[in-house]
Amino acid sequence: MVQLTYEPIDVPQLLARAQQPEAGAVLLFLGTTRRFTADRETTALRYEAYEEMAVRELEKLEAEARRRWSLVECAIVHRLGRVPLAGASVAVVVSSPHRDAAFAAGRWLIDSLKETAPIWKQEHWTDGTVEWVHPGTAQHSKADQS
Amino acid sequence: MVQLTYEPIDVPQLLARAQQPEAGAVLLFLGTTRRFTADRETTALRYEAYEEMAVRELEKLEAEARRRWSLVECAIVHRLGRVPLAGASVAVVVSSPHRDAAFAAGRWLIDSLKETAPIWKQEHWTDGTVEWVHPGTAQHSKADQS
Amino acid sequence: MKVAVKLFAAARELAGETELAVELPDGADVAQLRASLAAKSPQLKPIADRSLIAVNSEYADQATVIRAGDEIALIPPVSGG
Amino acid sequence: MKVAVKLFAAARELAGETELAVELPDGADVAQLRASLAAKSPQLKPIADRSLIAVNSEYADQATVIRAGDEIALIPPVSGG
Repeated sequence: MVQLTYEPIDVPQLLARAQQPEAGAVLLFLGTTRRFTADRETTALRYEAYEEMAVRELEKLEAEARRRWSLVECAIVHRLGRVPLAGASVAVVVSSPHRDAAFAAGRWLIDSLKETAPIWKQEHWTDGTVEWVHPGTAQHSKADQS
Repeated sequence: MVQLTYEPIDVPQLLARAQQPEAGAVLLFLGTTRRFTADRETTALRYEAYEEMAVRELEKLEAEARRRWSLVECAIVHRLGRVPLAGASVAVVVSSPHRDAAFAAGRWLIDSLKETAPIWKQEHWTDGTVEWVHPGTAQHSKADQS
Repeated sequence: MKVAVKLFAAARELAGETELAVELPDGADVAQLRASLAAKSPQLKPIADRSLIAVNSEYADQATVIRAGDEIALIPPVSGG
Repeated sequence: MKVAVKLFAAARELAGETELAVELPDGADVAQLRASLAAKSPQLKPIADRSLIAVNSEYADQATVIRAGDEIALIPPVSGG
């Protein structure tokens, strides 16, 4: 299941989907809005997506993860619009009979999403400046990972 | 935070603890009661612990994880007594500024817990038999992992 | 043929538009689209040089041929997650 | 001295008790405790041979010396998680 949403991500519902009798391991990863990046302070993040394409890219990631690992459930949800401090911008939930697959698939999904999904983050700093994060451009040359 | 409980694990509360502004990554692992082990079918698991010692061992794991990785929150909760199909017997929740630490700490915690915590699982099979799982003994010589 | 190129994030703000119309010869490929885009909107260059092009919601390469009616987008370096 | 050894899981069920009282000489170590336990409760052997001994909630080795009042437990191979 993949979804883009402008609302807070409903994590309990995602976990309920993943906790199936065929699974023995459930892994959830949340990317959340962090206050500090180096010494700069964030008030919120704002996310924008090329929505039709992002959904297709996330669907490809789900399909590839299900091909590579034995998964019971696989869900990827990305929030768009404003995400406040400590709020979750992305949730990846996978369940599998054994934990090796859950950890490997969860890690691969979030890494791949960050590489390929056409989604962009805008930093809102406490000094009032606002900047789009485009790794590798002058627009944003700082290392960025969460 | 470490806890043993005879009630269902309160996962939303654990996630709320972990979602702090200083974190950018939250990782949750749940070990859940799986229906099938090879071709045998389970109706439920029952867990027993040497409780005082289990709490101490889990506290050592939390301390060691916090020493090895930069963690904002680290919580380990193990349920005891009967855990029905798809129910969570264990929850590990860690949060950290970046995701490498969250994945590494989460994986290390569940692997280490399974090696050292004095907690035992009893399989209740659909054929009515009941057996304690003691890996490496005649009592239970099957490979066991979740 | 005329194609509309969707813009996002910093590219959208640099151009001040959500789409840019570009005139292309029939049978043009992505490389030609990039050249036309650069000529039409030089202020996009710092981002466009680092961006990918998507055709019909798929990442395209330089040789991908563009057809009238294709949905084209400029994809700056992504930062979701 | 007399010490009580806590039993869990299959060991508890094999012994039919949650604790076994064992008589040890003063200054006995874990190796001597294991020998006394085997003599007292041979039906535990298949599990006890694969078990660890905890003294005061810490895993002990064969040379750990036992003192009167210590809390002793037989820890069969664990399977939590």
